[in-house]
Amino acid sequence: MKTNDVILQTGTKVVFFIIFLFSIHIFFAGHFAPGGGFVGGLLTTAAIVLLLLAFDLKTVQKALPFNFMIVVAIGLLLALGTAAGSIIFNVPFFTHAFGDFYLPLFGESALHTAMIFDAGVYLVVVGSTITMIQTIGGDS
Amino acid sequence: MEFVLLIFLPLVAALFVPLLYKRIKNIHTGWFVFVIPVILFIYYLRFIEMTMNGNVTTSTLSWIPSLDISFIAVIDGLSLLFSLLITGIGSLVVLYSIFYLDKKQEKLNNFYVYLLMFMTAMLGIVQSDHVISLYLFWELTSISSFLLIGYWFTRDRSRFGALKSMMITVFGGLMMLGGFVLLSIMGDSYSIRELIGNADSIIGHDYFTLALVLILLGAFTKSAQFPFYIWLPDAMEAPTPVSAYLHSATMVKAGLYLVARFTPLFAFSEVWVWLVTGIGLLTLFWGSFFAVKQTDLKAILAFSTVSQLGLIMSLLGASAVAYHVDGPDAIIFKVAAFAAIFHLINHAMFKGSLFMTAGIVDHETGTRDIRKLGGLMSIMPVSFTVAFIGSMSMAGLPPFSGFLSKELFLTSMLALRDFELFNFATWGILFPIIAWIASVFTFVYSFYFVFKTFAGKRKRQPLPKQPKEAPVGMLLSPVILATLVVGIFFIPNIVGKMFVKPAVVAMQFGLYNHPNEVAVHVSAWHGLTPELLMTLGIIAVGALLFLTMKRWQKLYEIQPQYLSLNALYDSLMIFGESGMNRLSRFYMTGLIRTYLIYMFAFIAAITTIMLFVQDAFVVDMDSFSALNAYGVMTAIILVLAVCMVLFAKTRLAAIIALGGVGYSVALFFVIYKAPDLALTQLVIETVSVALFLLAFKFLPTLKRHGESTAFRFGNFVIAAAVGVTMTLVALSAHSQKLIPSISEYYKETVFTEAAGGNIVNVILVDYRGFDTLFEIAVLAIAGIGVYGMIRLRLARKENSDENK
Amino acid sequence: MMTFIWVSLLIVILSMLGVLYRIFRGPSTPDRLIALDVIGVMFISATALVSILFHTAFFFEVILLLAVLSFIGTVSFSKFIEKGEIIERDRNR
Amino acid sequence: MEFVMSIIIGILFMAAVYLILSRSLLRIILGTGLLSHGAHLLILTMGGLGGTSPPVLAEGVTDYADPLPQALILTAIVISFGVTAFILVLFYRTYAEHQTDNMNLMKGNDEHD
Amino acid sequence: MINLLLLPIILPFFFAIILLFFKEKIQIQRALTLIGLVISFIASVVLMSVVKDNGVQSLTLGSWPAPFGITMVSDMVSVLLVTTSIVITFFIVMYSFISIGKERERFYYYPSVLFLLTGVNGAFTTGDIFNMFVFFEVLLMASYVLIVLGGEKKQLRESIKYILVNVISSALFVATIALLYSVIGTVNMADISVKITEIGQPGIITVIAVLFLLVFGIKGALFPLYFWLPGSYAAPPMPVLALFGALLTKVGIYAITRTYTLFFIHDLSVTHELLYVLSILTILAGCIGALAYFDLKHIMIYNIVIAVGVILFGVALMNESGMTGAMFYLIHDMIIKGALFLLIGIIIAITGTSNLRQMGGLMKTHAPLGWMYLIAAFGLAGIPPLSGFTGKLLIVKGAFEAGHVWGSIIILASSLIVLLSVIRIFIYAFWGEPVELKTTNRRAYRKMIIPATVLVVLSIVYGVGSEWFVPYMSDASKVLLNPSLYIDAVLKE
Amino acid sequence: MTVIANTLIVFTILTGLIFTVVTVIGVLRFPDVYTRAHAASKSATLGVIGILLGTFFHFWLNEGLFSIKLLLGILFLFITAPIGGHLLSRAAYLSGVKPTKHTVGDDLAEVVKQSKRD
Repeated sequence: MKTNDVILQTGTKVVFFIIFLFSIHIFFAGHFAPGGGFVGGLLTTAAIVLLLLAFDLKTVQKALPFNFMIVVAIGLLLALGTAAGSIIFNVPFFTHAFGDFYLPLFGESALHTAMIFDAGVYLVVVGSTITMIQTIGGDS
Repeated sequence: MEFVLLIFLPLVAALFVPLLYKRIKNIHTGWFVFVIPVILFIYYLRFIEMTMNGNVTTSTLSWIPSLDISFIAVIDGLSLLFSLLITGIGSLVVLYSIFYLDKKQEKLNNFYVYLLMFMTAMLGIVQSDHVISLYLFWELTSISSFLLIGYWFTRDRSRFGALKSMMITVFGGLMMLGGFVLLSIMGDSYSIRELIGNADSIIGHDYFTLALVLILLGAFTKSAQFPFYIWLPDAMEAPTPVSAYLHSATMVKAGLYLVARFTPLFAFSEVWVWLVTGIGLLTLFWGSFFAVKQTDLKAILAFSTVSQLGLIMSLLGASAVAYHVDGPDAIIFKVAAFAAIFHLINHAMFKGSLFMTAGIVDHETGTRDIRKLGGLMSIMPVSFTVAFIGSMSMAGLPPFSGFLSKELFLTSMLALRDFELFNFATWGILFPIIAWIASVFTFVYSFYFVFKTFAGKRKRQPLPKQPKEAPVGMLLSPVILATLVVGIFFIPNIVGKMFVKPAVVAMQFGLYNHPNEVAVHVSAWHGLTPELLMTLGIIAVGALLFLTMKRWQKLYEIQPQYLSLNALYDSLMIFGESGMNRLSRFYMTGLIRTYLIYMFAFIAAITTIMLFVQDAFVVDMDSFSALNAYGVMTAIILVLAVCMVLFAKTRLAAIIALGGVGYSVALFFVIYKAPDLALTQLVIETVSVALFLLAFKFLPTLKRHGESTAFRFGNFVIAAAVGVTMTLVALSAHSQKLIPSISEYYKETVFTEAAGGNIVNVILVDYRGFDTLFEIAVLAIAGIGVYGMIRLRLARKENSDENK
Repeated sequence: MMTFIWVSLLIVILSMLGVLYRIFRGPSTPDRLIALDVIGVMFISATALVSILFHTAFFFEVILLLAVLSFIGTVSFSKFIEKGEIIERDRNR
Repeated sequence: MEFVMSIIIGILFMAAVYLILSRSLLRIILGTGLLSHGAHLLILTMGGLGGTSPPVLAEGVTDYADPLPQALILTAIVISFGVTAFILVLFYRTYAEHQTDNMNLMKGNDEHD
Repeated sequence: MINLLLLPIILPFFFAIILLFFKEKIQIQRALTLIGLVISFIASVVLMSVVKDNGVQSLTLGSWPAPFGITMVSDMVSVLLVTTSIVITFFIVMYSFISIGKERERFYYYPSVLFLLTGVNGAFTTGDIFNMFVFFEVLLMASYVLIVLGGEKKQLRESIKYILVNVISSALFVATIALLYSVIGTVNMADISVKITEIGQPGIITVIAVLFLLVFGIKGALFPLYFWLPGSYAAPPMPVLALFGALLTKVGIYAITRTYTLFFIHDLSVTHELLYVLSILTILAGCIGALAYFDLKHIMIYNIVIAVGVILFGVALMNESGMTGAMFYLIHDMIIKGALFLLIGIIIAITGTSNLRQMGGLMKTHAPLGWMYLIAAFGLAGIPPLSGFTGKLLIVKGAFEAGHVWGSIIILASSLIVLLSVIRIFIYAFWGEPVELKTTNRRAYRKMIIPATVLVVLSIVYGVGSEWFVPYMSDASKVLLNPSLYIDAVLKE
Repeated sequence: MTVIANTLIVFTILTGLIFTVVTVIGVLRFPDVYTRAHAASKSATLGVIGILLGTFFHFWLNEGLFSIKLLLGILFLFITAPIGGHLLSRAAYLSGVKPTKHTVGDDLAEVVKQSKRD
């Protein structure tokens, strides 16, 4: 029988953002507290899965119009690029740089290239898991 | 001049053959090829002067100098003799082939390429001083003969014969290589002459006899000795010029060459003398005996070749005895060496001519079946004459060259009887007896060959072709050879001086300083010696047997087919195919479970055995941390969950249970202070469960598929073994923490050097970021894979195509 | 104070074990799922208590995460039971 | 505690092997899942279960758990997740093509023709 | 340029990522793949010359001191293997253009190949045992994708077996690393070697050594862990099979070689004796299989198994001849297997079957193919002066020197079986009465035969020009036999 | 101060514990899915919220850590637990699990039958 999922869908709209924000939080926390790119990415995936559960593939595709394979590629490039940046400075691959910078909006803040790398990880995790779920879900 | 390069001349020329064949259609390609051996022959003639003085010349071409591997060509009496035979008979064979092979019907380019390749190979063998290059050329002869025998590759018999000859000769070659390597280790050199120089250190070595046997295997297979001769008759599928070349003068002589070459090194060994002489005589007898059974002209010749090779081999064995004796006794064994070389030359001549006549008969009548032939004498007089000369020489009758060497052979065999070394005395009498019997049969098959073909009456049923005498060109080569056969009878000592004695000096290295010291004088008449009496006996008994042949030839049928060596080879090959197939079928079941059982059983067994054999099983209770209530409780939950996975009836229950296991593991991570892991494990577990639920749409329900109790018990035993092994190993490894971990460093530097606080995360993105980079790559590839697997379905497409 | 927390933790864990019985017992799948949901929730409680015991705030993420995951798990299981497929391609069709 | 853990690891491996050897595709997947759990716990145990505090810098803490095995496990977990997802899809595709999930009927092409 | 030794890993990786952006543009994918491979090849050749001149190169990533960061090490062994892998991949990719089909190309075939190469090169180069695990996973994952891509019935069925076995071996690998870590507390390979030497390889380390042998033996197809291989390898399309045959088992061999020359060298009488026995058994098992089948693919696949045995036999000897021979043979085997699989692929494409009994007389229509095949076959069997000879000679020599008389005789005899099995293909497919062929596209045939021919020519050059390679090979064996060279390069200071 | 704080903490946690125990009893003793779901979704949620609040107070008052995460968690549970309970019950009903015999009325049955007929 055809059922509506109004309760679920309404709840999801709120919950999705909570989870998403939480995942971003976990991602940024990574360097000093438990968390990081993986968990963050997976949690974002979980949020999107929730969307998929509550709505359907087509709606979610409309809401999040990314080609997730490209997201994977971008993530990989980001991660590789961070690592490979050191080639330019002729220091061993993967040498990270960090330091305190003055940024106009945030004031004094610590920046770490490892963060960019972790962002790459995040993107790859999200991209590939969502690709899998989308393709499986879209299989007939 | 670097004459080592000349070895490669035929090979280089071969490169141009296809070109010439394609471009110049009017002239038979053979004419171009003919030039090569002729040039070489003339070139090598120049060295006769040198070798007659007992001198040696070398020429080196390095190949892999760092490994001390190079082509060292040596020209001494032995190699020169062979080189001349190869190029000389080679020229004649090419000449003969020009008329034998039709330029329109045959792929002449292939044929001559193979032939030239073969020529290079043979020259290489006989001139190589370096064992590795010798081996190289040795295998090259196997390959080129494979190609030559399989020249008419659509015929099944050709394919069979080619494969057989290659298998047997390559086998010998490989064993020989092993022997060579052993020698090179023992004598610390690859050069044969240096090895002979180091003979003292080699002889005492443990591997001496092994090396000897291995090298003899090479020689015996190549020279078609018992029991390896079986490839030779089947090799007769090759075009006749090839047979004439390979099986009279060249390939089969390579083994003899090898034995001759290594005589100075191995002669000290008793085993050598026994093996070489014994196998030689056995082959002589065996070949001659079975030659009479054959009905195919070329098969008769093949068996005769086998027997003649055995004869020469036994002479070579006898000649080795010369190293063991001094004084007057030695002379007879030195004569054996002379006889061996001399007979080798004679055999090349008469067998070459015989093969060519057999080819002519085949070519002109269309058949080689001796039962259909007869009475060709009047139609083909020249061929008959040639065949007659050749056969009589083979039978050892005067005034043909074979007589002389045959006499010398009998002399040597008689000498072995009297000789009391290695307990020959008891068995020694067998040597002359076998030699005599074999000679009788040699006589018989020689007559059989020539008279059944040419004499008697024409058979009633017509031959496939109207017989006529062969064209002059085709007759030219056999006639030249036949002339030589007769000629040598009258000038044996000149031949001896020019060719045989220098070769003997090279062969019995160390016994002579100069060829002239070889005190052998060959004469047709040397008094009424036992040898002569034996010859007379041979003629008498042989003639009798030949006349009564029809009556006793049936005796051969007594031997059942399945007892022959050929049957042995065939069954070996069949074993290699269907036997191995059955064997493989037995354990390659195609079921992954079987394979996994092999693997798990092996892993568990070998690890446990090692653990106890190496005394590595240690359980040090002190190293363990105290029991922890939460830990134990989590452990219980985990075990319960695992049991639920095992006994789940529905797939949903199984997945929940698996999730339960995952969560328990996460709990462990919490308990053991790994928050990052706990987080990751939790999320991953959930996403996995979601994936499972997603995939359940496409998956069947959980079924056991009738796993029997025995099946489950088997699984259980293997599983238990693996589980117990892991526990034992884990306990032992944990009890032996011999060196503290490197991870203190991370704790110290994480803040100061890496500007981070979460050590695990910093390890992941910084210290060991490389791992992470490729770990996400794995995830990305998995994504690609899933995508491709689901979206790309060639199978369905195929099916739908078929349905249309 | 700590003793109280210990005891609480023990009670929570015992409660979990109690609910575990329902998982094994069933009788229907939804029964099990409900029990599972309860266990997830209790798990959160246990983690909270543990973090009090250990004086560490690192498990707060775990708590939130468990809440999220337990919800997602519940949703997907119930959708599975209800429809047999948890992600539809286009529900308006 | 390591003793208990070792036994747990043994049990996990045992159950995994038992399931992998069975005939049903689904049970085989379950087996691979258990196998990776076993391996991860093994790393954890081999790193030592001591350490009173998680490997995250905090004031006044000196006795951290060994972080390296944890990092290794994390890598391994993610990898086995990727593999599990792949296997899952592979298995259901196989089921779709072969119309069976009985390994016995997928005898394979070691045909000895 | 201190990062030079990373380039052969990073460049294929980079290009693989870039290819992900061009899913539908096949021409661009092809071009980029080739460009990437060429650049990687140049990098690896430069690296090789650097290694030749300056000895072992090492780099600890992230500027960390050696045992703490991940170290990458390029010694002659690894750089040789890396270069060869790139070359072979290049030709296989060229071959794929014609034979793999548009469909597969659209579904990330080339990225997968490049990822595979990344994993292979990484596994060859890494100096960290856990990082090796990661690279193994990269190459395995890529190989899973390649083996199943296309989703044909047979592919799916065999993929399951392949993946199952590899999942088990991966789990075992992780477990073994854990055990090793427990005992000596490090994962850096040079450091492991130092520490094992420090404690003098007690029993537990020997047990771990055996476990490593088992783990890598599964990947490298050692007896009795090879059973999964023949079936699985026969399933994917030919270029993939060629890639697997040429590269994948070699990674296992490399790993065994590395661990058994760097770590576990203090109890040779147990570990290496075991390796010795297993490699002999591998040879025998391979010989049985090579004779048992009348299927082109299977015959060649079992020849992989035989080669594995021969190479590891050379390694187990632990003397200079044996090791140099093993290195010689390893490279030879990669080239010749690549060539042979491509050639066989052409035969199958022409005849439309892989069953020998249904073939015949190809010599009349496809003579050049026949000659190429024959040369490659003789090369495989180790007929001088072709490529297999030098290696085999040295291995046999090493075995005699080490006193393993029967082992070396078995090696020699196995050459005969190898020869028989491959010549049987020649005799059945090329000789004999011609059978009717399905009409084939001559142009495709000509395009396919080019990469195969080049590989055959390469193998001839490798054999005839052995002299040029000897310095490299002896460098390689020197590093393997003197772990201190490797250790010093990593733990410098 | 500490005493007040501790009292607060103990009180909230105790409340949570009581609800937790009630949940267990409910889940174990109630006769059918729907009643169990009732116990699970309502009292379990209250139980966990109580304990979380206690934890929150503990960290806030005793350790000086005002944890937004915990509050967020409480909020999250507050939103999701009813949704989950609803979904489970509906799933149970639609998958055909029969309610206990003591059930008085089943209004949904008509609707389901109706839509199945369509």
